[in-house]
Amino acid sequence: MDAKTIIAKRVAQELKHHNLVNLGIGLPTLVANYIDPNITVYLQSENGLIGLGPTPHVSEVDKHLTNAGGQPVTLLPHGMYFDSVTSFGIIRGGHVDITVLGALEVDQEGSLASWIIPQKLVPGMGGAMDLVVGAKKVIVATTHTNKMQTKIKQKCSLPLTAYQEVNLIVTEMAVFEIKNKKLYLIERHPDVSIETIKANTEADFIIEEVRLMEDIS
Amino acid sequence: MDAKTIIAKRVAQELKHHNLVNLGIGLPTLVANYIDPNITVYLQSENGLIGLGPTPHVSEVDKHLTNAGGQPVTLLPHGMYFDSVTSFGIIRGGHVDITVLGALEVDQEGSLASWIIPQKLVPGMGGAMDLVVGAKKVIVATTHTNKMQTKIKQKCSLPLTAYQEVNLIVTEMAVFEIKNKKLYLIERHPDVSIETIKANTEADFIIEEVRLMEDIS
Amino acid sequence: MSKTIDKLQFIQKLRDNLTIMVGGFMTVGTPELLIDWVVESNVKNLTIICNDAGYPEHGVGKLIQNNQVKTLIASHIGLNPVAGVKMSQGDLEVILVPQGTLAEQIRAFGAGLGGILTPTGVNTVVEKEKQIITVNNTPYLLETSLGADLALILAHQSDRLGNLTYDKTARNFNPVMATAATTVVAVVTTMVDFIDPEIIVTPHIFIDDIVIKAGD
Amino acid sequence: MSKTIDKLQFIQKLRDNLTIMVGGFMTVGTPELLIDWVVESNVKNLTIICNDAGYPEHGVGKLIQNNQVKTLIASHIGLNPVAGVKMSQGDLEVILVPQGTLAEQIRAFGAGLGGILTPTGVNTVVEKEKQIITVNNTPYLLETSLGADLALILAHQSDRLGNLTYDKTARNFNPVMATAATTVVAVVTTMVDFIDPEIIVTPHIFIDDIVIKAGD
Repeated sequence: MDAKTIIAKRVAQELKHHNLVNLGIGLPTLVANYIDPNITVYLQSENGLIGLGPTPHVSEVDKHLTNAGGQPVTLLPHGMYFDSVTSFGIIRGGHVDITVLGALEVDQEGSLASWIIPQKLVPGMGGAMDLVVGAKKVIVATTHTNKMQTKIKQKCSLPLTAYQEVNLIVTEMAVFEIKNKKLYLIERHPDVSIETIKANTEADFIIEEVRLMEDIS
Repeated sequence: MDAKTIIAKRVAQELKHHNLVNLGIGLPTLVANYIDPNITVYLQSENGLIGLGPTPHVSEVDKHLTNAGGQPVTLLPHGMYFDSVTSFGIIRGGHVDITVLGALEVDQEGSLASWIIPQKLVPGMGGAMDLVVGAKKVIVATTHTNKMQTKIKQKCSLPLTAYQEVNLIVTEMAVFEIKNKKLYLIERHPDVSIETIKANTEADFIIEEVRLMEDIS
Repeated sequence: MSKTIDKLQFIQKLRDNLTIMVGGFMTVGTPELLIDWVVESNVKNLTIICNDAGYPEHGVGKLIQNNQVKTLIASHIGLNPVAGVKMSQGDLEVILVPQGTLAEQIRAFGAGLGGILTPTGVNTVVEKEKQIITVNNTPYLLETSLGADLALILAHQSDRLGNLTYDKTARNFNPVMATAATTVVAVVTTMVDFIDPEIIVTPHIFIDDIVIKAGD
Repeated sequence: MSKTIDKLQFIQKLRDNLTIMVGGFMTVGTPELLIDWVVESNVKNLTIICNDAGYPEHGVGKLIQNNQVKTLIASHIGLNPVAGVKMSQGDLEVILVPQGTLAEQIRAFGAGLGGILTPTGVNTVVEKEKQIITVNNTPYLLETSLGADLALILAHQSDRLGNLTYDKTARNFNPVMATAATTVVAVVTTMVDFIDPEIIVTPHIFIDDIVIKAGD
């Protein structure tokens, strides 16, 4: 299985019955494919809906119905539309249970950098800063490394999306939890040793009880 | 004609075609009866509607459709309902052209007292403070005196509703305009002399050109 | 899943010292049934946030009459002489707030804002003990956010998840209060299968419990 | 009375140096017709406030491509490489604002607030040159209100007075921008006689001019 699928499957296990969840663009979007069919999760899209449904058949695409990535989507029964003010009121007001985002860097204190590489890539923060500050639980879903460089840092070097707001980091190698500004390794991929994780991680992390990532294959 | 009718008729002349207008509880409500039938004025009620219509027949009273005084009303075609946040966004945001309010006292600098007499009457400010600060034009509609005491003061002695926000004062005797914190007598009732107005007014006012109040009988 | 609760389940949510927001404007849009149940529970020392004090026998006035309210945060109390008397006797603390400020403070809480800058109340007694912040040479009052333990609201239609619409001017403070309390209980007059996704005023994620009562 | 205007009447409202808000989210809900007319007018030195920079050939990207934009205030520009290039060449000033903050700043202007206190952006570059205000031991950024000379929005249905509804996620920034500009021009896809007073999203008092274009 590829790294992204492992990550998406593991993140999906964090979603509980009746949670309101915002999945970021890219990898986090894949999480929707692995939600336990026995639970109901409400997906919010910050451009203005709750009740995100599956991608429509090409014949049923509505140009006025997209997700926050601009891709055509559908609305599930009991879903609804609202404007950007309401959408970010929901987000900032702590009404989103879980937000899942990608990362350029994430650090051992739970700070996240995800929106700018100065002089190189300046896409902007979009809604990410509000989501990370506002959601009850912030999950970073990211490959452990990028071009052989770790993304799990002692301290982010890029401009921050938010300071000390991340609760959980899920990669294809490991799951880390941040508690009281400290990073704990809580799970590892069955095929990946703690030594390998250490070798691929710049951040200092605490090892107490390390379980195996389950049901990810 | 009684004082209230004179005042209501004169205030009605200030309303222009397509104005959005908020009429306060009591005397200001009477203004609606004298709006020029050749113009369209939109009446807002701060409890949540634009398009206030006439009082319903008793058989058509809807307990969920009232004005800000709690009295049964109707909604005109093209009217709409909204919540209190939207209602005061409209008010505070400068989208109301004219607000008409009563007064306990109003002074020569345009400050208004209308919501409390300490140790005696403490009804509260309701929406009046927002209306007086937010509306483009603030008209105070009040009898000139109360129990032989003038209401038009040099300086309000009661706690203020707002400081220096009133633009026009209409009484049964006179019309005053406030410009650059100075009070101008601009109209008098045909049966009331300037001397009588002076005798019934504590405020200092400037007399340049004084017209007669028209079409009030 | 059903969010529908009965009287017993509602009363179990009540306890002394709660801060409770109650929707309605001069009792139009006030969930009278829930207030009756709060009266019946006889919990004490409540802080009530409501547009007004209602009437002695209607709305939050019933809680004041029954000596359950320690503090009332409202924009006016003029229709409830009992509230005025209790206030002057020192039996009821009344905090008067401009109506638009009250709406914004509740909204701020629901939307995760620390507060808002309003021109309303500058140079009046409302500014007392508040921070004045000048932006572009205009002075504003910093009004901080206002939340509650419990919000009691009245809606019109609901679907089974708790998506809500409101009826005419009974809307008033109900939608914003639904965003600003730990637990939100809505009285609805009609339960329907589906509501048009374009006209839902309060998304179901804000609603914890529903009580159905036709005609309220 | 009719608020309906044509292309010539619209272009007469344009001039150099205007600040213009444009609705839409990645061009969903953007009034493309009005942007085409702004391109045709070739007015210069515009300040554009929009959720994003659109695409090079869509949305406000067309104005950037045509060198009409001096300053862009937006939450992201990632889908428009032309904007990125112009920014790095110094031909376009880009002010990046968190999306929720942008929405609140516009709302604050429309609602007569001087600003709002948001936790978003604290301890990031967003806080640069902004006042930090601490309420109940939590630091917030003071974000001031943001208005415009002109707002260009896309709606769905309108009645003849300009009461508006919106279509699905094409709603986004359109309703709030309708509250925050001196002149508001709405493209609507359908003109109807009446809209249910419970489902009107934007009251007519906010709308100055209407352009009807089916299918936009």
